[in-house]
Amino acid sequence: MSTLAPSTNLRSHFKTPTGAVLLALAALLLLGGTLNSQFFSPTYLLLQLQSGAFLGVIAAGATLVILLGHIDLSVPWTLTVAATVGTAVTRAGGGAWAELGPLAGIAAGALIGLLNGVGVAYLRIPSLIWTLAVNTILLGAVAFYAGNTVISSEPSPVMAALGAGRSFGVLPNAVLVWLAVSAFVVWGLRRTLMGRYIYAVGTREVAAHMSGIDTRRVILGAFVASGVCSAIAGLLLAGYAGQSYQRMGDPFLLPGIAAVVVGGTSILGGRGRYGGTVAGVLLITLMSSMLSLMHVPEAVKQICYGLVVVVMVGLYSRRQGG
Amino acid sequence: AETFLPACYKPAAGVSTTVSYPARKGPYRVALVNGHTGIPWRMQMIQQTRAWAARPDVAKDIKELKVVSTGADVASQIAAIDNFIQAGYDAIAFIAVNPKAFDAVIRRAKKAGTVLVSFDNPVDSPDVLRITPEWVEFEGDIKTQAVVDLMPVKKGKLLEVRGLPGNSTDRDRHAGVRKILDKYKDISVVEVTGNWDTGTVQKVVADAIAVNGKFDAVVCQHGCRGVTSAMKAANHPPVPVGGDAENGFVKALIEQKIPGISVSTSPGQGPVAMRAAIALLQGQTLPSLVNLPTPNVLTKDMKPDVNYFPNLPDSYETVSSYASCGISFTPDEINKFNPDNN
Amino acid sequence: MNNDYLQLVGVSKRYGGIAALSDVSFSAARGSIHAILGENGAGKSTLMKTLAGVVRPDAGVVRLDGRELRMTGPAQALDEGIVCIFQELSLVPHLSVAANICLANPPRNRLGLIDRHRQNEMAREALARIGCDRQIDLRERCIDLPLSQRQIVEIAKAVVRRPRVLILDEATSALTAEDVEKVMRLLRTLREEGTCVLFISHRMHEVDALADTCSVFRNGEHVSTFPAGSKPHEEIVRLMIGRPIAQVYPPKPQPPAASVRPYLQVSGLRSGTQLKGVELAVRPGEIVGLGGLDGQGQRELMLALAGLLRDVRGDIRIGEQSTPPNGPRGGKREAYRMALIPEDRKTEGLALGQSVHDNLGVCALDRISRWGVVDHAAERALIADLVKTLQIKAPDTRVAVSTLSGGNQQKVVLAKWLATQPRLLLLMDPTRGVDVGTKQEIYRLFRDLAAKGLAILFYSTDCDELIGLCDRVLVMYDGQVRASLAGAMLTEEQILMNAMNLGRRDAPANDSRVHAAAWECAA
Amino acid sequence: MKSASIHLRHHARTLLAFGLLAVLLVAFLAIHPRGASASVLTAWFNQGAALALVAIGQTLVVLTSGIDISIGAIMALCNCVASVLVQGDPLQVALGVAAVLLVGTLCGVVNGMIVVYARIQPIVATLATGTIYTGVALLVRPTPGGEVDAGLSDAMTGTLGDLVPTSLVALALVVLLVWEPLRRSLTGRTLFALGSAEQAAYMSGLSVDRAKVVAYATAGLFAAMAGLFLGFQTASGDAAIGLPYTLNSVAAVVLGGAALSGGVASVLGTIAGAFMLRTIGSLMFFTGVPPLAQPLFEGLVLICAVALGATRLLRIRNRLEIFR
Ligand SMILES: Nc1ncnc2c1ncn2[C@@H]1O[C@H](COP(=O)(O)OP(=O)(O)OP(=O)(O)O)[C@@H](O)[C@H]1O
Ligand SMILES: Nc1ncnc2c1ncn2[C@@H]1O[C@H](COP(=O)(O)OP(=O)(O)OP(=O)(O)O)[C@@H](O)[C@H]1O
Ligand SMILES: O[C@@H]1[C@@H](O)[C@H](O)OC[C@H]1O
Ligand SMILES: [Mg+2]
Ligand SMILES: [Mg+2]
Repeated sequence: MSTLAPSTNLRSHFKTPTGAVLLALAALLLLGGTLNSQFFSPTYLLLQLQSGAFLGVIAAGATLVILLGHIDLSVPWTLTVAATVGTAVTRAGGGAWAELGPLAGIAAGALIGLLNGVGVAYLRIPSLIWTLAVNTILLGAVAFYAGNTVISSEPSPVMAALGAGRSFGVLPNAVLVWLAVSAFVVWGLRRTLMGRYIYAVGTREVAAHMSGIDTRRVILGAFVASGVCSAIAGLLLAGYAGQSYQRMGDPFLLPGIAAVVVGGTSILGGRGRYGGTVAGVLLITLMSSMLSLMHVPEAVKQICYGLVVVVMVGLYSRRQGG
Repeated sequence: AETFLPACYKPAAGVSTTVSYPARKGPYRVALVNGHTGIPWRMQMIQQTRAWAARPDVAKDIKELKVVSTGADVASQIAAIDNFIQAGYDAIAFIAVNPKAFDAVIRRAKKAGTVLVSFDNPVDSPDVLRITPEWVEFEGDIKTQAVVDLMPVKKGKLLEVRGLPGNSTDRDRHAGVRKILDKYKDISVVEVTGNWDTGTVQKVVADAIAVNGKFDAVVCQHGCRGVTSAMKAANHPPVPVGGDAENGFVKALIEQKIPGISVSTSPGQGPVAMRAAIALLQGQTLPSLVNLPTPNVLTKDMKPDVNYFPNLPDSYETVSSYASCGISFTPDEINKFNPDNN
Repeated sequence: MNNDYLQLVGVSKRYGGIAALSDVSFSAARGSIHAILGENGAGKSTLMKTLAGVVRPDAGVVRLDGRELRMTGPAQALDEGIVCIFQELSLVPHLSVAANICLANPPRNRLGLIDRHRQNEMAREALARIGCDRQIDLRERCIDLPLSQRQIVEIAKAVVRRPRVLILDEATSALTAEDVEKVMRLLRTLREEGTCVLFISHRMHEVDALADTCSVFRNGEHVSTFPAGSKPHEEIVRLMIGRPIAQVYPPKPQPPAASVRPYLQVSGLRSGTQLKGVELAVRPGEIVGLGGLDGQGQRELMLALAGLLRDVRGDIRIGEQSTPPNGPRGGKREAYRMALIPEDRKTEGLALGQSVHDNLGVCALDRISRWGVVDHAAERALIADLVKTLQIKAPDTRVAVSTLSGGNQQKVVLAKWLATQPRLLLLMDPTRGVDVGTKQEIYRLFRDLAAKGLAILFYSTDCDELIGLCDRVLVMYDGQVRASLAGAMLTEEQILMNAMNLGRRDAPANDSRVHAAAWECAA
Repeated sequence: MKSASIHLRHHARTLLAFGLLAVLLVAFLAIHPRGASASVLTAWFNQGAALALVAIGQTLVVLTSGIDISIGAIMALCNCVASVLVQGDPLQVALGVAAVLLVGTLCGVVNGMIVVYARIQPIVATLATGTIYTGVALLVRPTPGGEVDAGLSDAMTGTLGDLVPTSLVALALVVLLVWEPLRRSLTGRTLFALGSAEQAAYMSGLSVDRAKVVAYATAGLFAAMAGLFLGFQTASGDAAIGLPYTLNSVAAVVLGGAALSGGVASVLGTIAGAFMLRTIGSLMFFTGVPPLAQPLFEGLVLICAVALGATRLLRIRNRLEIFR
């Protein structure tokens, strides 16, 4: 009996979404590794963590918003705006004041989050449509601004160090930032009022309101957090790429959402764990990298991608449905 | 027949057909219909077209210049062109979001007597003037060949960074690369897809380096600043790199001492196309398919404030002129509409 | 008469560790009204859902008229003529009344498309059978109807299917007194026509007035079946909860002195067309009832006090504050310390998808937090304490609150607010759907709270509990408090007279209305 | 009197959508140098027709409180299939059209099955199938091209009797022949019912699962028609056109007055919404908005149109109603 216990324990562990994603991740690595042993190389895996970090920070914000049953489609251009503002202010500040750049970038992200939150929480416009409209405005604003002004796209030293640098010569700093954001989110969801309220509001907003929760502020807060996360990702990305550029956020929108739902968070809100999101980010990053390195045609890549999401999420929902 | 400014508007290889319209009296009402928005190249193209149209010697022929960006939706672009036809504009220059989609609207323009000029990403129709780089030559004979020439020995691994899948330009450019490399049996090719996006390019190049080790050369379509950044991050030795003409990439070639080549499509295509439109309205004849000269420069020939601009943003397109077309700009002129130009 | 018209044999259903039904055998006759009794969580709804094809039993068979039924969903049950009016309303909010009544089997034309005209006729006929065709507009959307009218539509929707077996699972709980009377008449007619009616209610007086036969369930088991009226109430209650209940209502202590400053004082309160100058006061230690016919402004009054209505004029003083709080959150503040227990526990009272633990903690979480960080140890202690004091029956506080029985869900709603240690409780029909045993516990609780100095305003649709529990009852009519009854004046008759705004000596204007309301109070 | 007011109340959102559209269209025609003419209106109509069709499909799904993120991809796939099959002799063309419609419907059926039987949330399920359909579209047509029968194309994008845009007539016919019967059938009622209260619809004996599959399938059919129409307009196929259509279809549905929470939607409102979106874009053709400010202007108009939805809050008396 006692010898059985660990294995059943293990099995039950893999029944959680996080466990299932980790399992899929391991399978993917094994498969890739047998095809090309370089996929096991620490250099390669660290690189995956590095590029996973950008997606990871975005998905952290997306998790909060999705836990509320909302969605943030303004991620791509929030990210771009933050990076653009960050690099522009870096130049304007110059020298010792260069680091005002990233601060301004984060402030821009928070402000956009505020705009999103006001529309969704206070004007009660469905988030899907409001954040989409905000995204369009941001695109227009950046295009207008960048097309009319000669601005620097150079990251500040801190942005460059965090986005592209490595600690102890190996660990990408972006991963450290991702870790810090993750720790903050986990702690926030578990230990703070805000985190607990997010689950309550995501489950049923009226009930939360009737329990004396200022649900609008909770929603606002989550969108601001999401805006800040997008901004951090944008600043890191600008640091990594050595420049800010338009459309830099476009590749992150759908993978960001996919990572969260593949990680087991319900798109309806109220249910999900941050650990799943992290696993989802790793899975999606690794998968798309391997597929493109194996030179699978884009068409097949897309099909694989879709199938993985259907299969993973299908697995959880069948289990929940009983 | 005698064609207009043949030094600039050279017929594409094997093209002998021409386009001309009955001359009409100026000044003209002309329109520029752009597709994608949110891309610096396109922004700069619009700015340059407007700057050029504002020059006194040009402005006398232009009564009105309207510019519209329709985004990625082909139906909107067709409607925009239809609207300008309806409104009686004399000529419309446009960058097609899709080369195959405009047959019907071209017929309607013909019926209405509107002059259409298709440029940069041209349509596949012989009925309108098309002005475009020759992509096979551009990516192959010029870029890839230069990269191969820069390789000390013509063997090893070459990384090809491709563009947006499903795009016909990507297909043509890839064909150009193949055309050259098929001649070098000792060079093996690793392909990755960078979507013409700097961040994506950097990511896939970094991954490719991690998995394949060292490359002996790189050919990149667009977003090539990502190549140099990835090489720097991986401490990759400076091997020949062929890429675009964005300021950031060119600067990186210099800074990282990478032997390479910058090959450009130049947003100057906007004024070049507009100039052709006006020539057609004035009754001039042009070859039906024009291949523009392809500006390019090797790292060893690059000069500050000519080929790269230390004080301009990375996204600035370093090549804005077509000297043989009589179209040249300084950065200041392009941005002269702007109050807060620094 | 066929006594085994509807027959269940050996039906069992488990939910995880809980046996909602264990080996239940049970039968009911044609042309009879059969009451199903039992405390919360006894398995009544599960049984009915099994009959309706919504729940698939783990074991056992259902027979109708001797034939075994195989049901894979509600559609089959409906085809067999088994029609159920569920505890949770099953109307479609955004469809018209007519469309709702003929929802799944509308009349159709030759092309197979819905025939609007005939549908309207059918719907009108069905409402006419209940006697409500004139008060409900067929084209109105159900979402725009008041709760009581929605319940009528629900009943019409069942009638239109000409049921062989009609099940009402607490379907009368939200009806106005006069409509209850109409529904009872309808049920009697259906009985005459041979329908087998199964009827679940926690109101004994309804059972007394209607049922031919009673069956009692306890802990998922069928305990006993007997002819209605053959056993005294005390005996039935003992069967239901397994112990005798000596006294449902706790004794009333001396009311607080008139000199005690009221914690809640309202004067000249107006809002929209529903409140037309309300005057009232509630002192610490006092339980004040709020009664009257349905829809006289009681709900609006409660919402206005909680700050949930927008255009409120008049004076509201709570504690030292001269304005109402800004919604439930404001009400939690030290200056108010008030709690509103909402009427609809499934949507407003609870986050059904969350655990018992999370629901219990949600209101008081800010009290056990510092700088926005929750003290987990304090939270666990608080919740353990709440579960113990209110005797909430849950296998574990980590289970979803949706799996608790109705009564226990109601306790969770109460508990989560009591955790905020309020000084004023606004209760909106807190015992609806709660069984006698639990009711008794809850009444005790209210009394104890009052003894500790809470001011309680208690809105109820149940006249009986107003009289039994409250120190004083305010009767509302047309947006005003028309009477404050206490002591010897607190009788059914007085409540009724005032509820209908009849002077004490005036002859009743409308006999049937008095009759209907009188019946509601006759427990 | 009362009946009229009930009708007005029930159709208020649709009427509002048409009101807004009228304002935008009048503004557009007013600044258009040619003013209102058959050919200006035809161009205007053709520009919006494909989006209107996709958005009608989206409406059906939104009605069930779902959403179809794959709808643009289905449209792109069908567009690509059309560029391969809709050519040749009349019979081949007819068969090609049928095949395109079938492909779209099948994609929709797959979506419906996944939503119903795998019980995956619609937004997630269709996000995934959307990438799959895009992949298939890329296999069918790796780069834009192909051809679509020219005669049919010209007929469908032209004018009937120099007066009415053919696309207007076609759109009207499609709505009349597909949507109206569906709406008045029991399945149609089930769509409304399940979007409004799924549990109640199920308990009342309606075939909820079947209706859902029908909704997604019909959405696929409409997406196919949109892809086909785009084929008529462009005489070619392109695998990359999907995403903007998906997002705009949702915007059109919302501008048309539907609730994303389901149960309330109007196909006519959606059509108004789709043309509104297109007209917002067109408004800039002849205005003085500087070219680089155009996307910003477009975004601002869109966000204002969307924010109009907030006026509902002003009428609310009971604060709890804001959560509805
Ligand atoms: N979906 C479910 N999941 C888990 N447990 C359930 C579920 N539905 C009912 N139960 C459990 O089954 C038991 C019987 O519940 P049921 O709803 O039949 O009681 P009831 O007699 O109708 O009570 P009430 O008078 O409160 O309506 C309860 O213990 C309840 O907690
Ligand atoms: N005469 C009616 N009787 C009952 N319900 C109606 C009636 N007319 C409309 N409804 C309901 O009102 C809602 C809106 O219907 P709507 O007016 O869109 O239908 P319609 O087909 O446009 O009506 P009409 O035939 O009057 O044009 C639906 O729920 C429908 O069931
Ligand atoms: O020609 C291309 C242009 O169309 C695109 O917008 O930017 C890069 C150029 O190579
Ligand atoms: Mg029950
Ligand atoms: Mg109508």
